Amino acid sequence: MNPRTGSFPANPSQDAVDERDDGKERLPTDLNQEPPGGGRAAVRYRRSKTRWLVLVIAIAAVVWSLDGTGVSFASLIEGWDNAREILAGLFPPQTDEELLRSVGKAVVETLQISIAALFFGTVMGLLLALLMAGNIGAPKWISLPARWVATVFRSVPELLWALVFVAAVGLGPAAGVYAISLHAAGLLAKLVSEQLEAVDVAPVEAVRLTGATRLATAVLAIVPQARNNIASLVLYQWECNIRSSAIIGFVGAGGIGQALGISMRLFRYEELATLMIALLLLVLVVDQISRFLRRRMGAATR
Amino acid sequence: MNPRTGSFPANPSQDAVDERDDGKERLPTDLNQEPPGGGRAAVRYRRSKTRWLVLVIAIAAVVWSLDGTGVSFASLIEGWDNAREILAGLFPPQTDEELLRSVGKAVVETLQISIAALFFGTVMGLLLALLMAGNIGAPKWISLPARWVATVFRSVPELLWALVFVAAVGLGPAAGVYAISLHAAGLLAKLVSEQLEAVDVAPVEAVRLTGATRLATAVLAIVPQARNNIASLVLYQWECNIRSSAIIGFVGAGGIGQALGISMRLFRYEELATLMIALLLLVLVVDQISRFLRRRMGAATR
Amino acid sequence: GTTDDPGAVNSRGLPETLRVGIIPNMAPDKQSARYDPLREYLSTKLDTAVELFVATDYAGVVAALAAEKVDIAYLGGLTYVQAKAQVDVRPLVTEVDKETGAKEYLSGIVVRDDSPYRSVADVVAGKGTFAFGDVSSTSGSLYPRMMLNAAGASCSASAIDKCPPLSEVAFTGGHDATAQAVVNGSADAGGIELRILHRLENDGKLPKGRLRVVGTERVMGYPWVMRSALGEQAATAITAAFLEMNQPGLLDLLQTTGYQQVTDADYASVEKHAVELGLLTA
Amino acid sequence: MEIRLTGVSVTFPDREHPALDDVSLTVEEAEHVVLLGPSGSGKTTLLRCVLGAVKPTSGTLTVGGKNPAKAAELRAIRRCTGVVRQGNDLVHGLRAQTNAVLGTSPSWGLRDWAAVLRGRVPARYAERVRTLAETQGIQPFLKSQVESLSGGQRQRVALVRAVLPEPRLLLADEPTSGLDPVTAQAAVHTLREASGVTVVISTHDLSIARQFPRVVALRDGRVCFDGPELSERDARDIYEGVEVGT
Amino acid sequence: MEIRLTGVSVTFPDREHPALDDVSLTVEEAEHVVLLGPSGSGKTTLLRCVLGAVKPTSGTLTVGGKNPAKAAELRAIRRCTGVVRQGNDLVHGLRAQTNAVLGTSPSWGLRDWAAVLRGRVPARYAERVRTLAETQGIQPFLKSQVESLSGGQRQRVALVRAVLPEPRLLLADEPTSGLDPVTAQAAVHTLREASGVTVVISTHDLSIARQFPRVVALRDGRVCFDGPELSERDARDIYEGVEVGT
Ligand SMILES: Nc1ncnc2c1ncn2[C@@H]1O[C@H](COP(=O)(O)OP(=O)(O)OP(=O)(O)O)[C@@H](O)[C@H]1O
Ligand SMILES: Nc1ncnc2c1ncn2[C@@H]1O[C@H](COP(=O)(O)OP(=O)(O)OP(=O)(O)O)[C@@H](O)[C@H]1O
Ligand SMILES: [Mg+2]
Ligand SMILES: [Mg+2]
Repeated sequence: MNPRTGSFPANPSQDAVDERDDGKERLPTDLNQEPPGGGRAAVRYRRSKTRWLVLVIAIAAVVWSLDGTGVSFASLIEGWDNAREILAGLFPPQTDEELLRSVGKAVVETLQISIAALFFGTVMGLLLALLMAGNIGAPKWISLPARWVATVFRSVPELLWALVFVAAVGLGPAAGVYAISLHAAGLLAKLVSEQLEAVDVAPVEAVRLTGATRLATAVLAIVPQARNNIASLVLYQWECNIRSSAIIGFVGAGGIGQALGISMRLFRYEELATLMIALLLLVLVVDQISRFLRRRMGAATR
Repeated sequence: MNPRTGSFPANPSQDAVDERDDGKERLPTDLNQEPPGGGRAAVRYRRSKTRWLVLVIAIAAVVWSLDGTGVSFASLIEGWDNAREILAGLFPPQTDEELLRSVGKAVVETLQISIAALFFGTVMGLLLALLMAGNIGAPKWISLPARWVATVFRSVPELLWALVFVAAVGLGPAAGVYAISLHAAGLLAKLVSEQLEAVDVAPVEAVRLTGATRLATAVLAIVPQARNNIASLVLYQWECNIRSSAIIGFVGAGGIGQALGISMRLFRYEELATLMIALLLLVLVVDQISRFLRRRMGAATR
Repeated sequence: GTTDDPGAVNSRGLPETLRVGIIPNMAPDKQSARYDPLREYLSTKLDTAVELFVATDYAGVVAALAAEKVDIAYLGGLTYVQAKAQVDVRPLVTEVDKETGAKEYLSGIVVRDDSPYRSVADVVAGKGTFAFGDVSSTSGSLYPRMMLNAAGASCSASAIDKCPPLSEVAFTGGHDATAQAVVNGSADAGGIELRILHRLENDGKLPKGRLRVVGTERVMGYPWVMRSALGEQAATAITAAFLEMNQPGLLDLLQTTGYQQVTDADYASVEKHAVELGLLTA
Repeated sequence: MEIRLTGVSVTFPDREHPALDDVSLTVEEAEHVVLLGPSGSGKTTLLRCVLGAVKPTSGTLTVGGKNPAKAAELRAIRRCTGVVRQGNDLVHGLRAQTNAVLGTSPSWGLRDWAAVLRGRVPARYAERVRTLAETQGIQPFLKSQVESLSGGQRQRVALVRAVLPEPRLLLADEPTSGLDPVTAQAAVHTLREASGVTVVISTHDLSIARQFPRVVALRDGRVCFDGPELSERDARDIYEGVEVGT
Repeated sequence: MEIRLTGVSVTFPDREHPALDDVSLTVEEAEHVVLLGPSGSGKTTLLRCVLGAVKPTSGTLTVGGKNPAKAAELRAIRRCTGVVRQGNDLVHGLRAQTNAVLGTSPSWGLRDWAAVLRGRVPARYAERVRTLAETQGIQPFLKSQVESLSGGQRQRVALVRAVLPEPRLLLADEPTSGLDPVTAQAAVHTLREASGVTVVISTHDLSIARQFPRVVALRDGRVCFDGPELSERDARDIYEGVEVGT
């Protein structure tokens, strides 16, 4: 009665090399097989040794970093008064009508930038994710470059992308949209590909055993299982885009970001507070929409 | 023989209100029950209506945004020359020894900042995630504030957090660590709580039916299933921290961020290129470590 | 760490550790921006430990000054008056500009060489788009704004991003971005620090003569400021340290030929304009 | 603990026919009952109702005098119940032995928790886990990850998990499915042995049903047979949809 | 398609005993074989080997003359094989009918894809899906999400999925587990009916095993019985670990 019997390798990417079209002969590498002669004791030992090694390295790294950056709670407590002063400077947030009107305009602009960037970012990001995910099994000469492209997209800071696009299309929201799109594509590609890799392996094996092609397996067995999680990541990326646009605004892309940058540089803390509240509300609303859709999808998957 | 029989509500948070300690009587709300008298046709109709509505709203939003931000491929192609000029300015990346040495130092500093921030961010973020996740079922008066705190942490831009901490502890890497920690905690809380909510519901129901408390169910049934995904999110956050530290370099936090900022201010594009390559390599290495650990964990969960 | 007791002073009235904040606006070209020679110089000269923080944004340094986490800092004229509004600071010295040979340097309004505009008045009359640099830049924001107003525009004090009759104003975040914006036509004119413009041209980042200067204004140089709380003794010592600086290598690093003393009065006009134009909420 | 259902109905949304249709049924304290019925007749739904995992659309239900619709009482019911769910409900990522002791969590102390989190069996259960595992024949696999067990091996881990806390009510949904006849017999023996405990199991295996003193059969969500003994004839009627006993 | 195993062994890491131990076995084209054996004896592992989901540690294996260790040949083998895996292998998030047609994907055209992605059944399979679903009694649930089906209903969807593409080799791992006797009989009938097709199923149900012309029994990964008929006595020996036939 119990299911998932023939346990599949826990890391699906291990099995993805299973069937290839590229002509070369490859053995289906099932993780189960890996140390073909390896006895029980040897494997145990190797595993627990690695686990300890990782742990020791991790602890050493944390200690080294805490020491190197001079982090200390004493200084934090000591400096609390100064921080409180800054935070107190935020109150009361400014609420005159003119400001509110311009904040409203900035919010609309930010929304537009974030949605447009979400559109492009999602299209590119999902494509990259499909190419990258190990269990979908695109050939290595496609999946590796896709991985690189995604890494470049997300590791170049949005600010620098913005600079490039300002040069290309001039100042204004469009430059921001392109910059955030690339960044978003890189981020989504990474997270979505990991979601794809985390689906239950039994149905994937079942579909693959019917002789389905790699693409068919992806569309029929992997994507339907990951669908809800992907949707929620896309909505999360929307939130990230809103925050990115706040950073990019500093270089003249408009929206709340630009207003925030101006207020910050002119030390108008009360205005800053109003803008931050606007940003917070925006993120909260997106978060709520995301929760609402998650709940709906939970009930209404096809 | 087939499993997962009594299908559980697809959105686990629906079931989490199942058992509460707060004294009030609540009915176990199983999604199955929801429209208690609702016939088949009614439900179908409502579902597909909502789906269409969401689709129409989404398309309208995208069109409105593309229009509002003035995005156009024509301008992108037209501006290609300008962009190429900027990109060409990046080549050849500067490689004199002195620079490389100082880049090396910056890389080390960035690593320290990102690891220290990861440490604090993970501790806070995982705690918030446990309180927030619907299927873990912390009482509403805890989970709601936790959700708010996480939203504030992540929606205030790192730059502003940095400003607050500069006031508290002065310029230097420590301020950067605190700022990134808060931001990281907010991001991790959101992503990890969603991973917790996405685990297979059958084992969770099984453990809950043994009369286990909510905390016990979380520790015994939810966390073990999500463990690998959580670990990979933490490693992803490490990558994000490295990128964040590039943004808040302005607080004089040192590291690649500061060097990037200086190069940008002084228009040294070739130097900028070297730094960006260093950043890229750093992210690539973290990505590889993450993939390595994911694979290991796949094989060696307890 | 930065946690040393700020109250502790040595025999010469200087803190045990002097914390110095720098925003790089100028640095020699061949060498990456490391100000270690400056730190060493100040340390020997003042006989105290010196901690150096290089930040790339004014906001952080001003916040640190205000929170008494930094003792002396190198700021722009406008940032100085902004800082003054939050914490008691005083200017000590400014560098001699290589171009003007004086304490002042030049801020200018530029257009593309093929533009019909010949003067700032033309720019205003043209009602086009205008690019400022960083909002809190003296030469990239405050003075260009002043020049525009002098030529008949009415840059508003309340809404920073409105300058009628100009149709649109943008903040590019930096001088090079302003130059870029004007060159690639996304702005019809822009305000920029001229010595930076010239350096861009010398470095080949911009074709020489591609931008035409249609108006200039002299701006009081970037001051080194000190928290007044450190006391007269410290001010004297630090001022002397800068005035006595004569090592060619170090002066080269700081892109100057020497330093001259300044007082708060030198920045009175900056402050006045800043208040008028809404860049300083007094 | 006795179970009392009065006119319980469950209708799932999107479904035309109710999964349970006006079911009234009493199982007395310490009684052993087997549920029969064709696939889809509502056996699983009935068992899940008893533990509050499905809420009746109408009708009332008490377990040991307590009402599973009330949160506090539901907790109490679950505490003294052992359950084998139909399907894959072991926690992946943990060892078989950890899964086996999961049901005892309400009575763990700090030391027990520490042991479990390190993948060990708390000392006070060690002996009993060993004995139960030996009767079920899964002793050699206790330290393995559950993902690597065969279907029947997992089923037996789930059975051990249900029985280990010595519950006063045992609900087992097809506990012998996937087990070979000998192993299945051992499982049934473990269940039947629990004297003084109320036991309700569902099964499709008539030879197992015959070992229980009371048989309740469902068909289309209604009780269509309730008696001490099941003749060949009755069995055929149950599955073939003929009015039983005609 | 005939299956030939020669000295096939499979040892999983972390396990002392091999799951398959030097198994040599030939199943001829169009032969119908049932696999018996106690839980954990290697039935599932054997079936997974045939389709290349587990690689033998040693020994050789061909299916229809092709070697599943070679990627291209493995694809060819899988194309003409229908399989019922043990356990939960339906794709959640899709309807029962979509799951039922998944096995035919290698021969879909654009229109078929479009239909499937909208949750429909491609026209050319509609008739056959309807007939098969009716024989298995799951016709009313075809449009439901698989998550909402009962255990036995899912099992039957998996069976329909395996049979629908009219494969030349049918492998079914405990296809009747979770099914009541009548439904199980319908499932067996569907499998036995496939004349000209090589059929290998595993089961724990002796009454089903007796309907097959050849019985192969495994014990501890070794073949311990291979013959046309299974006596009461042999069956007991298989499960009780006595040398069969003594
Ligand atoms: N979550 C659900 N949503 C909708 N329908 C459901 C759900 N769970 C069960 N059903 C339906 O209710 C009916 C009874 O299901 P149940 O699981 O109780 O049957 P069962 O007697 O246990 O069958 P089996 O012997 O196959 O396990 C079935 O028709 C099933 O499809
Ligand atoms: N992925 C795996 N890793 C380690 N051991 C495994 C794995 N899969 C199966 N085994 C072990 O191999 C042996 C044979 O398993 P298999 O699933 O083939 O048994 P089975 O005959 O199908 O049993 P059942 O009737 O219970 O389904 C068992 O002892 C099992 O624990
Ligand atoms: Mg059932
Ligand atoms: Mg099996």
